[in-house]
Amino acid sequence: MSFFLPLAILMTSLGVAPVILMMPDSARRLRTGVNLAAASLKVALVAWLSYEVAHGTSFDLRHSIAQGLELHLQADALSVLFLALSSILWLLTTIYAVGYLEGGTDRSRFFGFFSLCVASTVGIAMAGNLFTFLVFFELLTLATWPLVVHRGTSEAHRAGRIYLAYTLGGGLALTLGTIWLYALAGEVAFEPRGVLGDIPETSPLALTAIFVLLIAGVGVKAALVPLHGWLPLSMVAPAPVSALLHAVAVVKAGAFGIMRIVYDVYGVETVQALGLAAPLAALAALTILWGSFRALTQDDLKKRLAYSTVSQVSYITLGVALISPVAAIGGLAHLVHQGIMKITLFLAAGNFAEGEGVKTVRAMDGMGKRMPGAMLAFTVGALGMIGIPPLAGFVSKWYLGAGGLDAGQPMVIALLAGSSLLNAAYFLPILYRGWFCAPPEGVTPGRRLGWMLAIPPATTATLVLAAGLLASAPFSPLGWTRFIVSLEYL
Amino acid sequence: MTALLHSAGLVLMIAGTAFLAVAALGVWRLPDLLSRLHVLTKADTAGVALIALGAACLAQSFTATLSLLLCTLLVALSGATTGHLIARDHLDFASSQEDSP
Amino acid sequence: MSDISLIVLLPLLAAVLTAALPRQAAAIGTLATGLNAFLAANLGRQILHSGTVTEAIGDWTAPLGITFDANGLASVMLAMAAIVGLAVSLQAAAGPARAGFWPLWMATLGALNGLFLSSDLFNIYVAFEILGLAAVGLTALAGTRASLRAAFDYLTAGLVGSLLVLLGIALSYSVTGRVDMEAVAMLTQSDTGRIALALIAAGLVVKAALFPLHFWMPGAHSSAAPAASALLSALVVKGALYLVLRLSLEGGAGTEFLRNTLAVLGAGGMLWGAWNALRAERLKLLVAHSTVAQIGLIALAIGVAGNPLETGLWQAAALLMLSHALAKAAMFLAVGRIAEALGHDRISGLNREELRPGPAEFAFAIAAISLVGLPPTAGFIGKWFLIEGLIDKGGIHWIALILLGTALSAAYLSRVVSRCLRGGPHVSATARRPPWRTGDVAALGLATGALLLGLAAALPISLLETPFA
Amino acid sequence: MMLFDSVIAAACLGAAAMALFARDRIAAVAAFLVMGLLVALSWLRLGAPDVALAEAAIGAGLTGALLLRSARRVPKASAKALPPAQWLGAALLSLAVSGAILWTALIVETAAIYPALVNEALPESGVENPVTAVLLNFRAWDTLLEIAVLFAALAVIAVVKPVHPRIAPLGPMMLPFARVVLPLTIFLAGHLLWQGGHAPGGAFQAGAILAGGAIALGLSGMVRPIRWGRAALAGLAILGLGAFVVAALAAELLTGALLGYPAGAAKAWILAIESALTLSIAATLLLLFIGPAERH
Amino acid sequence: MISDFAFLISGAGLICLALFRLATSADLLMRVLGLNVLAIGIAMVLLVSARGAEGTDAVPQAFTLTGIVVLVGVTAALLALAERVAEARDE
Repeated sequence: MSFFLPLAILMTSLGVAPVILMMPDSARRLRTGVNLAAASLKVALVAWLSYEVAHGTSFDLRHSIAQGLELHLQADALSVLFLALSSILWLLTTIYAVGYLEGGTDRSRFFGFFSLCVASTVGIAMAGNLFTFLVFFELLTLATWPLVVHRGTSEAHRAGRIYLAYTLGGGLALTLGTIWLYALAGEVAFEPRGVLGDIPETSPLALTAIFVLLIAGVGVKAALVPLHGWLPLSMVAPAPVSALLHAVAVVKAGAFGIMRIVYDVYGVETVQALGLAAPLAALAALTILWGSFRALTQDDLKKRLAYSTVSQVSYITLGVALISPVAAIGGLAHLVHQGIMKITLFLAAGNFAEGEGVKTVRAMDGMGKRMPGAMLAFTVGALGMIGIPPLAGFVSKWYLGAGGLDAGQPMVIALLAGSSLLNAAYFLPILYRGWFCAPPEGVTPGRRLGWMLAIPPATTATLVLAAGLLASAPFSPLGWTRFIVSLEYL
Repeated sequence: MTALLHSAGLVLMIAGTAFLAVAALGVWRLPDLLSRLHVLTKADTAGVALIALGAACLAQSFTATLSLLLCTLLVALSGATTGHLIARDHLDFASSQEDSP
Repeated sequence: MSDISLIVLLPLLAAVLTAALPRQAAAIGTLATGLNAFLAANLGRQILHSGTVTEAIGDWTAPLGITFDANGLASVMLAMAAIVGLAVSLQAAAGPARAGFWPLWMATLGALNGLFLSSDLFNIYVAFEILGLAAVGLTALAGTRASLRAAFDYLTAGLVGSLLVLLGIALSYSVTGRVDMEAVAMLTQSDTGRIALALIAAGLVVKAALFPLHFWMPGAHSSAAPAASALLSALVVKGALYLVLRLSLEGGAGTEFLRNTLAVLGAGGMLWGAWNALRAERLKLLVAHSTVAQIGLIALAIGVAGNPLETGLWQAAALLMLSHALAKAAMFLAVGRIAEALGHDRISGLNREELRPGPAEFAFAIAAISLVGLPPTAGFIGKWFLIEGLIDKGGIHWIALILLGTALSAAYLSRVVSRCLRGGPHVSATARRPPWRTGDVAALGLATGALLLGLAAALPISLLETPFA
Repeated sequence: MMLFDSVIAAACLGAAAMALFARDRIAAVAAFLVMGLLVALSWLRLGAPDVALAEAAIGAGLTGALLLRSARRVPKASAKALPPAQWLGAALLSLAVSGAILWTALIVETAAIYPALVNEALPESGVENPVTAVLLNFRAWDTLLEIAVLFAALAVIAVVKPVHPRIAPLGPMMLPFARVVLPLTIFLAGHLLWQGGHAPGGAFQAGAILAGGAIALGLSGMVRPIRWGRAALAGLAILGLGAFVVAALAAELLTGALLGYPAGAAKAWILAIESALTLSIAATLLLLFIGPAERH
Repeated sequence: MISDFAFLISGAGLICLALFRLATSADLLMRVLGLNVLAIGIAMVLLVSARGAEGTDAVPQAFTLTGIVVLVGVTAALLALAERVAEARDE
């Protein structure tokens, strides 16, 4: 039993991908049916898995490649958190994508690679050792690239090339780091307290170099400052891609990677002993500020959201880098909260573009009257991002601040306050234009959006509200992160 | 008896070699193809025959003599035919040169 | 009837039959390739079970007679030849019947099987000659002027390579008085022996198209028919590389100089091949130059592997050879199909209006993944062991070169794969997708095989680890 | 005898130099033929009569015929002057390699292990001539692959399909010459094949002589141009490899070892294989000259 | 044994001439000739080192014989290719 569930969860998207890829474009009904069935089956299986993990049953699936090298999938508390996030949001985004791509071309190819992406995020979540993590991490690169260039325009190909350059470069760094670590420490499995604590003889210099390589490799996808160039450019992809991938799957995989490396490979004490926690925190802080500043000046709606993602993801890295349980809770919770908030914003932005053809902030006047539903979802997401209570954003920022104090870093409070102000600075104008400005005369009302495009943003908006209000409930993201951190620290 | 055969063999071999030397000199000195061909076919056949005869005397075994005889026959036959063919080809080539320019 | 003798004789018998009965050639050829694959699998299982199998031909023992020793490495190579052969035979059987392909292909397979198994230098030389001739026949099969000229250069270079090997064998005879594989170990002791080894190695370098003696290869591999160039790039070149590895294995510590030169030449080949591939205009030329680069990588792997008696690092080179063979054959088959569908193989002209990317482009993309060496391919596992071994040995500059090579290969392959993902404005609404053909099935089968070989890498690795007799 | 050997050796070198550096191509081929015969003589002086026979029949005879046939049809390449650096480099390289070879072959004198092994194994090999024993018993696998090389060469030429003009008869005189030579070659080939067992000779030399006779036959135009014969000849040529492989498998069936002839009957097996090989080599060599596929 | 020395020199000389010619000539026929001369040179070196006390060792003789037969096969293929290349150039 213990190997069946992880395999089933993986196969619901990995097995489905080739089937969909082989389907002819015209088989629309069959493809949508298969897709939605697989997505909902995955959500059910993940729910069952989280119920089992909460009750302490352990799962693992091993496949040995060679002596000292094996693919290992396991389901621990941390992996279930990321699994839940990606599976739920995949279901919603699939519904949205089916509506969004109505009449588009190459849809089989799109949905095939779409489920391949989710398969790799599932693999990343459930990876039991650094090698498996690396395999699925590179698979994620390969699966996302065709989606970035899906539109086929030369601009899309240019963005694709840059995206590939960044991610493959990062992949090479991660590969080198992993192999180096395997050469030094043998099999590097993910254990709650970290593996490297008990390897005395390896020189700190080598460990630091490996740490830098690993973080650089994962940092590309986590969009840390010097390595974030690809994210704004890949906004040229269709809305569901930028929604699920560049707000949830890819960026979170990066953040999740940083978590695994700090918590489960090096262990919190070793990272602190090597003095790597402070620079990581500083880099995260720099990214937060840099992302917010750049977002201010962006007129294109999706680019502004992209830069806000760059800064928001670094909250998670900040939470991880501040070596304190409370900050860890904040960071982990933000992993989920930021995901649901950012996907709401992107789906809403997608609706604006599809419905009214509005792509820039200037053209947002009177959107409240033209598309009230989408605008309401956008507002909820935006307010959540700024950190207005009782929404999800506020909860994670609260814990991050408390963690900062606990870790003796009062500066964090100032940073959080400053960045919240910046968030407000680039989100509020949009809300103001949407609700308080009259729509420009002579604008023809856009086409009515089907239910497939309206329901997903509404659902995620309600999730944002629920995560905020019911934060204390055990099954809520916050409750689950407390359960994880208790394993990690105590 | 063997001494006599031995010396006769030597004499024949030397004569044969002399013929071949003349043939070589002829090829080197004579100006055009046909005269060279003339010298070659004549001297070669005679030279090789003499050497073969001398070797037969020296060898004193029947099978050796038989195979040497076969060699002489073949060399004579092929020498004559090849000489004739080259001469024919040369004449055809020469005549075609005359009437063409 | 032992497996070894059947593996070696079956292709030759099939060659005779396919030459005698041209109309049934495709059927006989595919049947023979299938049988050969079964025999190779059977031999592999036998070796896994009971270790290396040796067989003296005609019961005459080693120095006088010739012995076949089917060790782990040989059986992996046989399996490689069998798998690639099966896929290529499928495509050739279904594709346009080219007279003369089958006898040549069967002769190549027979020569390869004989080469992998034999442990006598002169016997290897004769097997090389058959390989060279049959490969030239395959190159000239295309019949175009370029392929004939390339075939002539290929045969001349091949013959010079073989004669250098023969010269090395002659000197090895005069130095050690024997020509079987044990002689290699004795050769490393004396200076004159090292000259003989150097000559043999030089001949092998020419035959393996390793940089800088690779000039004849890109022309030949790019002008040949697709099935033929798949065989040339994936298998024929491997014969010489396999032998270089055998020399390094037999010579042990003594062949250190050979390994160092190999590493340097390999590194040069990797960069030179990648640079040319980046500049290539035609698809087949790009793939041929990528072969030069990949051979460079394999030679580098053999070179830096160090003394095989101590480290198992040479197994990484064998794994790289296996994964390159599968991926390169899949890529050439896919290129053949793409050129057939588009009518040309210019890279710039890949995004044609009325043609949507078909299964062949998909196979090309998958093959590209394993050529670049991304997980979960066997290429990745090979590079993983190689870099891990290098970290233990402290060869930082080699690691940097390997990573640079990987990045370059990603660069020049993404040139083509990005065009395979064309869509949107580049494709008109009425564009149709090229229909499925067995050529695509063969290419896709091989490509996915290469991709998933990484997961199943435990099998070849355990084969490679069986101790030598 | 030392003088005789050094004269022959020098003559070989001289002929080779003429062949490689002659201006006119026919002169080059002629010099190559002379060199072939001189090399056959030097094999004789080096105590290798079997090889001398083969060299004369195949090396000088057949290769010469092939070269003459192609000499006129392959035009002189544009002699673009190579940069002096390349001439110098080539000279240095070739001198270095040959110097190394000379040095290696000269200073090293280790006794070869093969003579003892051959003498010890000769009685069981079923033949007295050690070369035939090695070729067809101890290392029969080499010979099988060698026949496969001929097969591959034939397959390549079948694919490349060069256009060979029908062999135009050389002239009336050729007919009587062929009438005398042909029976002689058949007789000689049979003799050599039989003699291979205990004295220099064997399948290769016999096959080459037969091929030579057939070419003389063709050149004399006695037989209508050999068109119907090609398919039969091709069949015969392929048969050699087929027969050898079948014999190898049959031997393994009987004795459990590939190419392991049954104890008493080694001589019979070898003779059977050799006769099949003679016919097949003769057919193959002839087809190499006249081209297996008819292409107008 | 002195007489073998002469053949060794000649063998090495043949190899040297052949390699030089191969490296410098672009003419197809000359290349074929060069390859043949190279092969003969190698055979000569091999047979000289095969000269033992009680006559020439049989195994290298077998090698040389095989080498000659292989050489004629490859030469025939080379010449066929050369002719087709020349013929294709005229078209």
